[in-house]
Amino acid sequence: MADLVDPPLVQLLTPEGERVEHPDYRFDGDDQTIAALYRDLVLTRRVDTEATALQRHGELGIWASLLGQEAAQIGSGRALAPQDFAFPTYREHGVAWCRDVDPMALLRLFRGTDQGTWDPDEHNFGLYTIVIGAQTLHATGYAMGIQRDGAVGTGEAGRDAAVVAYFGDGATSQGDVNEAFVYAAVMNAPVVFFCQNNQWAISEPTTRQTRVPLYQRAAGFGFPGVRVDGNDVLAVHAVTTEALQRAREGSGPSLIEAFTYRMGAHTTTDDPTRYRHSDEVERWKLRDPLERVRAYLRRVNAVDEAFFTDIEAEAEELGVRLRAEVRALPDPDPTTLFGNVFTEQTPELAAEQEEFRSWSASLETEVAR
Amino acid sequence: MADLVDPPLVQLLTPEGERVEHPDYRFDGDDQTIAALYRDLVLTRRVDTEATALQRHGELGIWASLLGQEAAQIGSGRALAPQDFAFPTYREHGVAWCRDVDPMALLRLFRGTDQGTWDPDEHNFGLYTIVIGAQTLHATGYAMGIQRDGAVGTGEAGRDAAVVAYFGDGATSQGDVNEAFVYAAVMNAPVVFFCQNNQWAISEPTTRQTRVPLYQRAAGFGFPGVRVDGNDVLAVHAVTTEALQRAREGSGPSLIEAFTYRMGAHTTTDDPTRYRHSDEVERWKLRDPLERVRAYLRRVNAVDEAFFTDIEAEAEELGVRLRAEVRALPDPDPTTLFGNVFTEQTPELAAEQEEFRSWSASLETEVAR
Amino acid sequence: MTATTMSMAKALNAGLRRAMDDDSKVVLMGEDIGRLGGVFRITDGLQKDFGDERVIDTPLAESGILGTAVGLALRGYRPVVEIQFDGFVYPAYDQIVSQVAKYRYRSGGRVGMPIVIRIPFGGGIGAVEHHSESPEAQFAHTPGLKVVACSNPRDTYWMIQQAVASPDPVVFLEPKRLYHSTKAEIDVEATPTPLFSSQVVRPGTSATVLAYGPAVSVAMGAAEAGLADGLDLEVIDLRTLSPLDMGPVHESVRKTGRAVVVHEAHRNLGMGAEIAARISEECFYSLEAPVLRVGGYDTPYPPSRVEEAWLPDLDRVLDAVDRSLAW
Amino acid sequence: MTATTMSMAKALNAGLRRAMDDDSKVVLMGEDIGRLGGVFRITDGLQKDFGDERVIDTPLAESGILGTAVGLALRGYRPVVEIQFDGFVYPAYDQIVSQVAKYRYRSGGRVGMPIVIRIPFGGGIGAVEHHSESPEAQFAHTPGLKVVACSNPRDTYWMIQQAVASPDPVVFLEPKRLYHSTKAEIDVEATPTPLFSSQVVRPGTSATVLAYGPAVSVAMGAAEAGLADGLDLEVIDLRTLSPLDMGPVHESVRKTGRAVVVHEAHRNLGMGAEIAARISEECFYSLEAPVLRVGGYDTPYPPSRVEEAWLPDLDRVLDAVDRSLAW
Ligand SMILES: Cc1ncc(C[n+]2csc(CCOP(=O)(O)OP(=O)(O)O)c2C)c(N)n1
Ligand SMILES: Cc1ncc(C[n+]2csc(CCOP(=O)(O)OP(=O)(O)O)c2C)c(N)n1
Ligand SMILES: [Mg+2]
Ligand SMILES: [Mg+2]
Repeated sequence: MADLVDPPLVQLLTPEGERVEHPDYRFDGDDQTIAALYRDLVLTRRVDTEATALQRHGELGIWASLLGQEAAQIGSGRALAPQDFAFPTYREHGVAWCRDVDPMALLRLFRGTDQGTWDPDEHNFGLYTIVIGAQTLHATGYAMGIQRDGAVGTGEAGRDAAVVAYFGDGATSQGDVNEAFVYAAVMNAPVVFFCQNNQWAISEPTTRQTRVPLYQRAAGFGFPGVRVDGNDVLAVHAVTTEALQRAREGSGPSLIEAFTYRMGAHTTTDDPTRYRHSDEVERWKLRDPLERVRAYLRRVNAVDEAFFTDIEAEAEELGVRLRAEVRALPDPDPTTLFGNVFTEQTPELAAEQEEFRSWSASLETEVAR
Repeated sequence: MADLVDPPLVQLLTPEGERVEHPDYRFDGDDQTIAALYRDLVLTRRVDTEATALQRHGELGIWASLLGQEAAQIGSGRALAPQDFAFPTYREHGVAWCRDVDPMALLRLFRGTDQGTWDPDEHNFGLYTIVIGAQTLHATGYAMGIQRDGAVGTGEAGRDAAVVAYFGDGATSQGDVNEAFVYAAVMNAPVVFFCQNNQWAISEPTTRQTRVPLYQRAAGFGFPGVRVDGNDVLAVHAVTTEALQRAREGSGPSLIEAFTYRMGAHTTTDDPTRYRHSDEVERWKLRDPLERVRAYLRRVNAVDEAFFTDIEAEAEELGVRLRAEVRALPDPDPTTLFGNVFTEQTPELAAEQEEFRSWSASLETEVAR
Repeated sequence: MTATTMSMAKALNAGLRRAMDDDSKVVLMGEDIGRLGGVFRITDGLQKDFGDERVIDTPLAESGILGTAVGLALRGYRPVVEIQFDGFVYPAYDQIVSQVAKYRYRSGGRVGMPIVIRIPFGGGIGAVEHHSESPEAQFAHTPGLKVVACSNPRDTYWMIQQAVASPDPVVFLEPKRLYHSTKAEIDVEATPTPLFSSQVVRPGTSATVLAYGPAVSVAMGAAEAGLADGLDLEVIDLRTLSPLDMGPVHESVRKTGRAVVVHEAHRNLGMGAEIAARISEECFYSLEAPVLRVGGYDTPYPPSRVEEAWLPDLDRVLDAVDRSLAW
Repeated sequence: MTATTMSMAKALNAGLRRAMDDDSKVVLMGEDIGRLGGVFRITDGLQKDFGDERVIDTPLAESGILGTAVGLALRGYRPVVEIQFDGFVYPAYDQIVSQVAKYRYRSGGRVGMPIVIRIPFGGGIGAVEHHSESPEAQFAHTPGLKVVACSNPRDTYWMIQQAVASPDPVVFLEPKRLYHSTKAEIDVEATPTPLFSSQVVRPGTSATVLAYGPAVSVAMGAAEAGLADGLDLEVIDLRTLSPLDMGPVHESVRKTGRAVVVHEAHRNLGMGAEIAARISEECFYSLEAPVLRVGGYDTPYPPSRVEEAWLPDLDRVLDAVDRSLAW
């Protein structure tokens, strides 16, 4: 299966932190932008490690770690214009970060106090979606809405918009994802399909989903596909920027395969030692998405040492805040169970709520006795 | 959308009835084989026109005509070895013919007396499938069964088997069809995906399903795709023979796009004048799948005139038989409604059947009174 | 009064047209609904008048239709989706029950799904497999979906507009065999009955017959025929299946003491089960007989040449009424 | 007697192993069931012992799993399919209800579908969305499918083998929260109870409590707790949901005069509706009170930090029993 690994991969920053040229793509920011991306990477990783720790302490029900995928998420997330819209899976904590969603919103969801309560319209960031692939169709439909709003190909700055749909390597097998490709192609919808190929779908390696590289799927549906080093935040940023621009201009969909690696378990309930070798993980550690940016910033003296210690302090502070806030989260009031099923509560639900309320009250009386 | 029509198309017999060479494919039969194919084409068309007429006379509930697609179906159907298995849609009357399914079995289904009662195992021909695309997964699973039976790549004559899955251009948009591509590729299953692109999915032209030629879809899943002149029975036969052989040998799936045309309405309930121009139909008439074979047989003097008149007589006889047998078909006995839901009737169903029986009896008594 | 005579198909067409005129965010989506006007011609002429951005011939993929409808709704549109036939809603089932139905709840009420899912349902048209299903119970069992069924042109004209105006997702069931069968005068300036309400369509005293969709005409036919036997049946058109509007039902059963529910869906776990359970609970002491159910049998939908034996008809309804009266 | 002590998870594993030993045509299919042994480890070690041709890690596509299972069945195999969590069965819904369920009927009995669809179902494990659904009513409403639910390790060991041996498709519901909670001694040489039968698991006289799957322990807990209030509840484990085995149920209700049905699925159109309707019809004159239903509320499954309030518990069961007794 050499060709699953071997085809050329867009890279602009080597694992050693050296910048390299690519004929088609270039990163359009300066060193300060790179420093800002570095901060995003570090803080996102901190959210993640903090969440994993909180889960171990029983404060979260479960957590899906993005460890190793920070560059894929920050690189693409920071390529989004404010008017663009992103549809995540359940692992896009880095993209949520770029869309200014408070990490507490994610932690509440994984703690089990709610099912996602940020306002998608406020952040242009959809709700987390657990049913694999479903959100790729939502993204395509949203992009069709953008077309109907006349917000494609006008050339007016800040008006033309695009959508990015995140999904994993495993998701590419789902009917929904392929239907999204069909719809997007036929409608010429302004949507970027962003596949994080982290090599695993729980315990199944990518070879259980495809026998050719995933980016090649796009051509058969009639739009371009590209494979990018998903651990290279500059390359991901460059490739995503280009694809979004294409979409906003009215040139239609495209597929990005961000070749990356899930460094941790699938979720905190998973035990990857059952199905993969630790040397694979060790090999990927050498391609850590944060290390290479740090190495670059140091090498070119873009920042001083205080920059790094400041970020560490900021991360520490963030960790402390999240820990404290998560621990303080109250469980939801059970009577809220009966709201929000419909815009207005139906008489049936009102009756169930009343039944629940009077029954709970009777229990309390009984206990009090 | 020039590229939907223009890419090279495997052709071995021109609409004028001249044989042409192709670098990759050749028809491996002699003129007697071609004459036999001609007979299939004529008789299949006769089944079809007879059925359309029967529907007009109220003898069938509905009929899905294959008019114009005879070469695609006979060419592929005759490429099947006895041990191969075919999974049809609702329009593969020509393939049914090749698998020795009595046309009466099809007519009973479209009359509404049953839902398909040939024995799939006896004919190696699955039941008609109306839910678009569903059968492509059945075909892939069946091919996985062939693999597990060790009937792939042994080289033993008559042992290695393959499956062909029929579907239309519209079906390519369904999740199921794309999932079948995924499974077949990953499993390297011995299945040939045979898409009859008849240019229309009811009223929607192929451009509503794709913006690139359909045969190209295959490459993105990791297997070969080819577009063949679907109105050229020799080319279809050659291309299908090759794909089946590939599959039997263990080289995995492939996709054939038979570029053809639905000359008639989608079904007898459809009115194509609402959505397509008659000049399109006229243009395709020039590429009639039967005419070119007749022209060839005449040109090379492969057969005498009696050959043609004999076939006409045979067709006439077939028509007469079908007409008579359809008209004589009794409606099913309503009590059979309650059988075959499970292997053994459940007490619940037995009770429903009894309820039905006694109630019907009471009605009759009442009427008799 | 501005009255027009319309079939149910025409009423749907006119209702959709009016909804599209009223709100530019309303878009129609489905297979063959544009140029062809749908296989039942419900959307006839709408693409011509509103353009193909608002009347979308979709690719042949139902999960895609519903999934993109969710996205359009998130962008502020109000998609009205046509499923070509009942049996083809299942590829979209996941998007309907896991996405459309749950979005408002999971988003803490922030995000609504004003989507209408139109499904021509039921049998009796002599079709092949998968064209005669009655999937309503499955949707009614799913919290977050509203489910309604129309039974006559006048109701239909209003119900479709009310469904499109609803901020919640509505599964809108259309009895396909009645599309072109009867016409009614419709006053397009009238004040319609609320969408989520049941209605007594024939008052009576002997027993209560509950029906919806295509079964309403069967029930009415039974009531007519019953007159000869001295029966005076009360018929209720349920109209809304989720939420159920049990007020008029309980009132009627308290009066008649007997109830028969009629629908084409399989009896086992059909709407009749829920209705029987609720009536038994609410009217326990009023019932002179158990609630009886007349439904499609618990077999797959049969071949069309025998479907009339499978489908509930007026004789089976009257038989159930007789059994109830003899209890 | 050759007894072994097993959890429900282990009983499933052992039962599947025995079924695979008995019949080389049995193949297992699903996501992560091979190398990993499934996310619940039900198939632990089976790929190692039977090879990856018989224990297939499928691509991540449920319609694909069921659709290829249909094809394997047509080729003479007996696929046992694992759906990773209840909420992920819906992408396969079309293949299940339109293909698996109908094949025998439409083929005039010629072609069977000996497929088992294993679904870990129900809540109470602190999971995120889509991991705690109870979809049984939708399958039970579909003719052509058999539906069973196990509730304890001993039954489970036999039921899974009986399901695999069944010539008809079986939706096999496993209460995931009980997988590892209790152990039982299993005599692997015993003669098992027939698959499609209900069983009185606790005889009593005050009222009949009907349950299946995870609700059986809730019902048993209620019966224990009820003793203190002088209640002697009869508990029936339904085991089979389609077909229903109403014989023992009717017998019990004729004796007690009262029935309460308990399940996690939404109450509206849940199994309780059908059971209530049937009991009311068959035991009309024996009932001292209407059949009452304790179910999941008619909202989407809630966030896990509040799920215990949503799920039926012994207090809600006893409350329903009290209401029944006070009727
Ligand atoms: C429809 C559906 N089937 C199964 C699952 C269970 N499941 C959750 S994550 C996952 C693997 C996803 O793999 P991939 O798409 O590669 O994303 P990753 O988790 O690696 O980010 C599976 C099978 C699900 N959530 N939805
Ligand atoms: C899942 C599903 N959706 C919709 C339909 C209704 N329908 C029947 S045939 C058809 C068009 C099929 O087009 P294509 O696949 O090109 O095959 P053709 O009829 O042209 O042979 C449609 C939409 C169906 N049978 N199944
Ligand atoms: Mg992955
Ligand atoms: Mg076609």
